[in-house]
Amino acid sequence: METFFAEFIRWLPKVGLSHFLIVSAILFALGIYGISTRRNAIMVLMGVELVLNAANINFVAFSRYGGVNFDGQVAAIFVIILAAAEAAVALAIVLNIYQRFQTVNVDEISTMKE
Amino acid sequence: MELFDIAFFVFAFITVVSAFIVVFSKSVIYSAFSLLFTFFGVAALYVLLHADFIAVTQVLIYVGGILVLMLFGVMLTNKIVNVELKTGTLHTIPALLLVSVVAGTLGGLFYSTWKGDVAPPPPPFESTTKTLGEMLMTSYLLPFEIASVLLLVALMGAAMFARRRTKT
Amino acid sequence: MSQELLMYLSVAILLLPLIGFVKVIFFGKRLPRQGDWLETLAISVALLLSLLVLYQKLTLYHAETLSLNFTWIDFHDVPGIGPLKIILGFSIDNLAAIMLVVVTLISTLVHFFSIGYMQGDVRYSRYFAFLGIFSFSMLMIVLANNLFLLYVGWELVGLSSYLLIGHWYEKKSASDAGMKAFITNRIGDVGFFVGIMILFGTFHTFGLTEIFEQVKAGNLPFGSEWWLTAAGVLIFCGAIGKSAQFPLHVWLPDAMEGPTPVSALIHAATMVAAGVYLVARTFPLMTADALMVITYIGATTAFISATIAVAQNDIKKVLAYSTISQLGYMVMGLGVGAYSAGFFHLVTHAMFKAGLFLGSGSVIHAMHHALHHQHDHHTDPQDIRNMGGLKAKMPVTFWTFLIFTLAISGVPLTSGFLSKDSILAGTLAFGNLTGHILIPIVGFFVAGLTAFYMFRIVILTFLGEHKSPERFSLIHESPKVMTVPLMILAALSFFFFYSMNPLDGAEGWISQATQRPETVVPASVAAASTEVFEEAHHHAHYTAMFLSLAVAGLGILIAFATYHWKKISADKVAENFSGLHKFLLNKWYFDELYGVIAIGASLRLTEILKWFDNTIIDGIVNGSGWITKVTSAISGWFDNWVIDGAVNAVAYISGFFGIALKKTQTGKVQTYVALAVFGVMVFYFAMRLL
Amino acid sequence: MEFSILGVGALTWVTFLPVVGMIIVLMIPKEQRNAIKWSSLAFVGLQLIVAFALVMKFDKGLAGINTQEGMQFVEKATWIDIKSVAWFGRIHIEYLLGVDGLSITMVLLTALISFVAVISSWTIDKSLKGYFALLLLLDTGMMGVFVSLDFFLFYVFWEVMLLPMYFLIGIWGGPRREYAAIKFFLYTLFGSVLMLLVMIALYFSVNVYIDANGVMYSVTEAMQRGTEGLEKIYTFNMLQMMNPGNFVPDSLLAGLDTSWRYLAFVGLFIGFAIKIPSFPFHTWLPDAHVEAPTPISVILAGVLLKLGTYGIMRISIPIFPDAMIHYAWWIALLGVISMVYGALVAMAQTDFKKLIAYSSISHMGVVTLGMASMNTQGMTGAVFQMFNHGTITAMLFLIVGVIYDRAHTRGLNEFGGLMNKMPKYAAIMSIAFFAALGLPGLSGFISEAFSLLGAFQTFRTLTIIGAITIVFTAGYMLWTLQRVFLGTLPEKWKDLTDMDGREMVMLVPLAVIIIFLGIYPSPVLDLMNTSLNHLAELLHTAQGAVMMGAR
Repeated sequence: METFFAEFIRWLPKVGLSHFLIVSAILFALGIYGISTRRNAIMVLMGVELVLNAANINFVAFSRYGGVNFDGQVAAIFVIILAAAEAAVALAIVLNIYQRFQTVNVDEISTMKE
Repeated sequence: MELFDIAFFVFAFITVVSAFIVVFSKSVIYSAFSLLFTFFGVAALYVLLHADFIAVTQVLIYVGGILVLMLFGVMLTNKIVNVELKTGTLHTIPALLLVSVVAGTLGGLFYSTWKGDVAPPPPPFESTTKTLGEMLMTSYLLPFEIASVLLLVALMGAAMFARRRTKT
Repeated sequence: MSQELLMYLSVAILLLPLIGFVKVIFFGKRLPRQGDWLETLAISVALLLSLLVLYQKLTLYHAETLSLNFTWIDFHDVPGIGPLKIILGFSIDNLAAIMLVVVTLISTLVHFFSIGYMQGDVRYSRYFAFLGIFSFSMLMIVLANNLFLLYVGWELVGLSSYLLIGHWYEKKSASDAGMKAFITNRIGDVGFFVGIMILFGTFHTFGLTEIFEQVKAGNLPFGSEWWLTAAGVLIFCGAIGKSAQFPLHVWLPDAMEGPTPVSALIHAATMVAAGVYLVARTFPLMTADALMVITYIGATTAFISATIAVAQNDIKKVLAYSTISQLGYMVMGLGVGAYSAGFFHLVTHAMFKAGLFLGSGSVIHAMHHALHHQHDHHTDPQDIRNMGGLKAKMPVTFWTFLIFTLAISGVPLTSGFLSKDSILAGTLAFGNLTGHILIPIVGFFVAGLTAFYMFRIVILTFLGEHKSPERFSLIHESPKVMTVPLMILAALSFFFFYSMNPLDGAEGWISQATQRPETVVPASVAAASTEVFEEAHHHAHYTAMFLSLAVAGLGILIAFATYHWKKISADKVAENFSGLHKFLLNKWYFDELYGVIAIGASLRLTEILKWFDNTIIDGIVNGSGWITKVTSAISGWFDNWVIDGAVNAVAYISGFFGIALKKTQTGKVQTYVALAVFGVMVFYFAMRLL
Repeated sequence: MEFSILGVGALTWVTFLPVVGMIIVLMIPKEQRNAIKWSSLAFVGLQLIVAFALVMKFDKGLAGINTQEGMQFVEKATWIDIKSVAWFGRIHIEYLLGVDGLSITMVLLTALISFVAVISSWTIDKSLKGYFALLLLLDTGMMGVFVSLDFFLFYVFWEVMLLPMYFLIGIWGGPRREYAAIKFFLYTLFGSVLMLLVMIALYFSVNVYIDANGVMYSVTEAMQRGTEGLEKIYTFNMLQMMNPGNFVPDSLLAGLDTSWRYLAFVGLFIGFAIKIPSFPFHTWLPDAHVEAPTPISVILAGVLLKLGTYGIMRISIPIFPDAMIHYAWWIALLGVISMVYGALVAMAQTDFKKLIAYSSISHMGVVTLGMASMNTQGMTGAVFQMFNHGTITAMLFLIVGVIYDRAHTRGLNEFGGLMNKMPKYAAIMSIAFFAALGLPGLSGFISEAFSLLGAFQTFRTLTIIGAITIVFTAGYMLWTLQRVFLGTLPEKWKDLTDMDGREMVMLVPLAVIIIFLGIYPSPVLDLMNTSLNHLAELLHTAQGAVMMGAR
């Protein structure tokens, strides 16, 4: 335990790949929590964006530290593109749902069950 | 502690804190605006990773596009007059449990695989835009084209969905 | 007159009746008098042209053969053969020229006779049309210079014969007789056709002249003399059918179901003689063996039919058998080598036999009218036992009939004497040369029988008392249109039309014009050469003459003794030899025999084959279908219970789990997300542990 | 020789005009019965006119059979071209049409019989539209088989024909129609399967070269020209299959007189023999005929049966001349058995249609025998017999149809004495019957005579046995005539009427053709002569090659 903390203190200020990954992990976990707990569909979407951003950070970070290629960055671009498309369609769906059910609370919209 | 490290911690802090606010705020509007900060923070992290093009794209698309879209969504789905922008949360306990499992797993993963940080390669002091552009036009041409078609489809699909139905 | 013109004239002769036929069959009903005059006119013109052609031919081109050929089908360059053309054509030699006149003459007379005889018939116009098609096809046989056209004409006369025999087709017996005639002829025709196939297969031509040349050059069919003999015999098969030779003679008596003028034309004078004509045409091809077959067939026919004729009571049946017998004579004559004698007999026989039939037609016509008047539909107008004493009522018919009878019996001064005597001399010569003495014996015996049965009908029909006075009073002589042809034919039955010497026909112009052609077959298989035969023939002439006079006289004497003077009781003789009498009365049981072996057997065979087809072959087909069905049923059961069972079990199990897992489907997004994440975790740990 | 109308080749016109007609018929509302009938008639009429034009323009001097230069009105286009499919290689299938002396007569016959069949379909009542559509489709299938020179195309048309026939019998037929239709279908399908197998075996045995423009070169041609720029492919082209030089060495069907070639020949022969139909494969025919409606019987007997013998002469003989020589005697034997057997079984029938069906078997036996003779006269007889049998039997079935329409029975023993009641009918029927029994002066005689004359040069004994058939044929034909026309009229047929105008229109032209060709057959014989000489030559050469091989 002692060595762990000592190492941790030594490691912390030297920013490297792990730091980015940890930020990404935190964002991911928060995103998951947001998706799971929010009633409002738009808030759920925000959670999704967080998760996507977490993934993107990973891509870019690995691209920087993993080797000298840009494949990770390209993947990140595609993720962004996907996110944009997803946001557009998802919001359209939300609007549609709102028109039909007069609510955007996901727990009230469970017609998919059976 | 160099400037790079300080910058990282600052932006990492901004990102994580605003993300917390996004998730835990009761108000949709608050959440949305915190998300703005998260996005900016992530963009700054990209800059630190020498991914200038991605960073700009992040700002343009997430902040300029997606977030605005979400705000529109918020406004369209809530009666502005009778502003009640608070949203409830659901079964927080199982969610917390789940998230802690996820977090624990990731942490465990770090711990078990960590062998000390490798030194970053010397940063290339040129814009990545040109390289990315070339890659998109050569080896990633097919996914690029598919992505463009996808965007088109999404555009039309979204327009189609969002259209207010005349009486059905 | 040039050769070409003569040929064109002959073709015109050929086509005239055909044109008549076409006109009458299509427009006959609308023409005045139903078009009988049109057809009669056509054939009369043909007769005049024929006489002209004959005269020109004999005077200008006595020894030549005129021909007119045309390419009918061109096969171009045939592999293995070279250029091949099917050339058909007509030609006129003395034989054909004489035959032309005979056919057109008899045909014309029969046309005139028919105008009277067929008066008021329901199918009057059709009748004349068919006479036209018959004349056309008969003339085609006469004119053809190749086997193909011969065969065509051959079948077409068969067709017209069929149509005319079945003229009164409402009667079952008539239509049966037509069919019998056609089919029996066809049997002979198969042989004829196979003969043609043999010759064509080797020489690739139908032309008779070309075939003769090839054979003469030493090319034999399939390189063997055996095939040459076979070809000859097979071609003769055609003659067997058409000329009603044994064993295919059975159709001719039945053919008497047709109208009597038709019997006179087709079944006495012309068509049936076509077989003889065919043998004469192909004579050079015949080997000694083939001629031997021909001789024996002819002799057998002559003998069998003469014996049958003795016992018959129907006037036309007697004449029919007499025809067969005389045809056997001609065939026998040709077979023994007395070529011109055989053909000469054909001509003279055509005249007097046509006369006999027309005479009998006249009698039947009268009888029929009398019976009709009496409303008697049971008495047979053709049965000689119902007649008698008609001489008084029908003098013209009687006298002409008597002349014809004398001619057929071979009494001097008649044409029949000349020709018959010549044939008999031939048989004697043949017997001397080859040692087959049965042939002349049969010849003379039949001559005697002929005289006997012919006088039997003359006596029973015209002499004595009529059986029913009432009917007798109703009988009248036939009209002029019927008696004039009889008189013409009677005149033609005297010797002076044929030969200036009443005792020797060989000096007559017909015999001189139709000299026996030289054989073309190799010497090793040829019959006695012409010189040798003529020598023997000449030698036998006087013997034959006296012998034939003796047997004819004997025959006539017995006939008078039996039927006129009643010295011998016919009934008693019949009783004493009742077995033989029955045998002859039933025509040697040929019909019954054929009924059993040919018709019965083939009908039985067809039934068996039908059963075979429906049961065995179809059974195999249906059986394999059934097996397939059973197999499919089994595999269907397997499918339902085993394979489907397995599938259903899978489905059931999935369903079970599905129901169990359904609970997790809350319809809430969060649950799904949580599960997804949870799943990722599970995967991760699974990967770690493995 | 080129012959195109409005830029489209005449053979394509003659083949696909009925399909155009079918589409138009399908667009007409089904209440407009007359419009359907008349437009069908118009299209088969046009087809007949085109067929006549083809015959007029036909060059009698060209042989065809196994050379594309000898084929006339050739139309060629790439139909299917799939580049390199794994081990299968490049698949290149051509739309290759062309006629020679062998097929031109059949093209004319098909057009003629289809025309007559449409006229005789006037009395069809039940779902008219579907009927005519199927009839026209059938027409295209038949025509396509006669004009295609690519085995694959041939096979496609062969199968296209099968389906409409099945429905035409199965829907518009008599009481046992389902049984008859399924029997027909299974029989022919069985044959098709064998054909398909042989076709595939041939495909993988024959190589040709092809350049970038799709021009095909045989192996020899390619060797002379040099193979640069050429691709070696397998082919379905029949004409290339007939060139022994194109066979891949050591492939299944290469060589001469090998047992695989014999086997392939037998397979093809059975496939075609079912269509003829030859003796042991014939039992579908009587059932199909009895149940089929009159026009379908007419097409079945008039055209479909010819496909079998045509296939043998078009495909089997030129591709496998050695096997043909080897099996000629057996084929002739089957022909003779069919002749005798068909005639004898026909004699035992009491059903009018069944009788004629069996007579068809007998007459097609003549074709088989003539074909097996392997010489010009015999094969000329055979092809001419195909044409004549088409016209004569079509007439016979129409005749049965005429009486059936009036009396609603086909029992021969129920009639009698109709001659007086129906004179026109009697005249026409007599012509048809006498033509069928081979009376000289009518076309059937000439073809039968030449078939037998030719066959006799090759098989003496068999031909003599076969010749006996003409007696049996005369027997049952005359017996039938007697049972229908002669004798006295039964009471129940007192009010039968004679033929009407429509019936005369369909029967009289056929009768005229029969009489004309009976007297002067050259117009038709000349069409086929050069081709058949060439085919005989081919067999002749093959015989030489076989004998050389044996030595």
